[in-house]
Amino acid sequence: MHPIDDNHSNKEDVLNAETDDLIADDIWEDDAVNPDALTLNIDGWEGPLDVLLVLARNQKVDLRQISILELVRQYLKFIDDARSLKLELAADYLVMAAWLTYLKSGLLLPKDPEIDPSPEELALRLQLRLERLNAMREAGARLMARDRIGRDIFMRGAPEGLRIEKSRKYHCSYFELIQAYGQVSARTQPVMHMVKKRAVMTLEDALNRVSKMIGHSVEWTNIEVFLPTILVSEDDDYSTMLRRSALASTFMASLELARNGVLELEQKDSFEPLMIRSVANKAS
Amino acid sequence: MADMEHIRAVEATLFASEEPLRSKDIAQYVGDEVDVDAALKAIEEHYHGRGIELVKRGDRWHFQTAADLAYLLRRESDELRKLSRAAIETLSIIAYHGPVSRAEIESIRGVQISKGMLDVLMQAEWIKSAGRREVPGRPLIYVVTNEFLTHFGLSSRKDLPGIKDLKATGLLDPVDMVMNEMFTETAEDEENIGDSDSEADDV
Amino acid sequence: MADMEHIRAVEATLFASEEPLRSKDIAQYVGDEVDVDAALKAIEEHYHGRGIELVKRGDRWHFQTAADLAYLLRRESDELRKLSRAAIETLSIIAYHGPVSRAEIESIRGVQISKGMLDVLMQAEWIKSAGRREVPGRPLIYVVTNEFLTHFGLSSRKDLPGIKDLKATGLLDPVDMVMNEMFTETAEDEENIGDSDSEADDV
Repeated sequence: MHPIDDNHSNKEDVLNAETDDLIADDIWEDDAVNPDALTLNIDGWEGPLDVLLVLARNQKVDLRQISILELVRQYLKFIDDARSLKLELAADYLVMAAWLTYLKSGLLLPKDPEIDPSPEELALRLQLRLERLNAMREAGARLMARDRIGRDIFMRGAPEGLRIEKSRKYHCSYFELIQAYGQVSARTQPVMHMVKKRAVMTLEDALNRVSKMIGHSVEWTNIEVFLPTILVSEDDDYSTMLRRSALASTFMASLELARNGVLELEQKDSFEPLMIRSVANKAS
Repeated sequence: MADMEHIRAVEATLFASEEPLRSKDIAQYVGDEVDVDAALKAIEEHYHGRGIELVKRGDRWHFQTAADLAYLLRRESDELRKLSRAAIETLSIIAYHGPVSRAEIESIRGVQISKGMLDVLMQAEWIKSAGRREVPGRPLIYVVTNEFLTHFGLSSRKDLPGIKDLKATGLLDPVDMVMNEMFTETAEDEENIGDSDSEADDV
Repeated sequence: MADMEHIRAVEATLFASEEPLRSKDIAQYVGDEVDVDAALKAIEEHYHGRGIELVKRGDRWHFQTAADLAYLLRRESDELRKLSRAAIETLSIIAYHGPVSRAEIESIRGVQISKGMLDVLMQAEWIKSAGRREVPGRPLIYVVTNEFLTHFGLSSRKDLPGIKDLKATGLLDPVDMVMNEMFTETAEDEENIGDSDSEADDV
């Protein structure tokens, strides 16, 4: 009437048999205190799980075979003793006591399938936790017992030391240097606004020129013929600019001379060559 | 067989170094033309059985006194003794279970760990944080360091005392996982009390 | 021949020691039954020609890195860095206009120069200070060094191209056209810019 799985069923038998199996390591023997003495110093414990583990190990069996019921009994006694001594107990100790009381009743009472998780499952869980904590405790002891650097094993006492001295080398190419200077110069020259002396033919010059030339021109003649000849062949900036200025001035001069009845202009169509001829000639 | 001049160079570099060096660190000193790994191997062999030995801890190499001579050289240092039981346990949990979060350490120890505990271990350079666990709260997770391996004379975490057994017996698996597995397994073995489903059926 | 165990003990003791030890100091560690001197002799021979050697200074023994390998311990590594745009400009101004004070450089660049800039150029050994300008405040003045000339393959500052040359190679092109035209058309300005030629004569 007490359905317990194989892991648990023999627990009490095993306990009663009081096997002499000792837990392998003796590092922690100091902690294997008489349970009755546990009450003397509450501060020495790392929480209820710690107390439980020490109690469990005092059963002197493999942790997989501890009696959870016995463990509960011991823990509750520990708490009672502490209380009777009026020792301050941290809340988590009391919570654990309450929980274990509940677990104990669950394990003792006929199995109630409605209870989930089952008391056996809770007991197993507690046992697994104790096993894990115990494993780490033993591992810690073994770790600390190893031959350790600075205690058992030594590195070289007075190493010369290694040093990589980083020397920074800067990279800059000749091109970058020159380019940078070019840009500094360009960027920082004082900005000067200067009215440039432009290449121009004044209206006055054009009037003189056209007036002089028109006398010889009896037929319709392209206005460009009246421009200074040097400008026609040359193709540099200066000539181009002067040529445009001369063309404009010559055109203006032509208009002025036409107004005065000296010449007449004709253009067959937009953008066609502008033709001029002397009025005097036409009249003759 | 590595060139003798290369061996000498690697040997001198390791010997002079104040801390363990990786193969690539050594290469920085001795030059690229040296086959550092071959030289290390030759040196390791040469020192075999001497009072000094060449060892690899994690990915770093250093010379140290032979372990069996500890009895001659042993010094009790206060610093090494100071580690509390709580600190030792915490360190072991990080070593054996790492990477672990603080909450995971606490769940194994059954108590909260004090605020300064991890700081102390980090200050000793035995643990370091290794990012965050991608779970709600994104807790920091911790692992042991190369310095830890060096200090305790471990080639790697696989070398931790008893870790094979602990793994084999599932003692490094979280309780929840073991419980799940146990109850899934037992579901196949007829009715077993562990299996709440079959229990329910029985009634 | 000394006993191997004795040799190992002496070897480890010397290795771990923070200071050179006398024969009798070693004996305190390894025990009276050990013939320390014989062991030291054996060790000295064993390390002959290795990267480590056992040496005696006065009456004290210690291990040290083989003298011919000392160069390994202080390795220089060049870290190549690109000079910043601002630094290159500053350098070019010093090259063309030097000796110049910091204030003059700033007035030419039209921007303040950071404190570290001249340090970097000095560290690179491309500029040096050449005394002080005898004006109020007596500012330090800077010139380029011989290292600078060597680095850039110049035999003297006269080799630096004048503004006319820069223009010919299109180095002034990236600047906006208005500026460009100004250099093209205001012939008298070229003398201002190109006066580096006359300054270069001073070098």
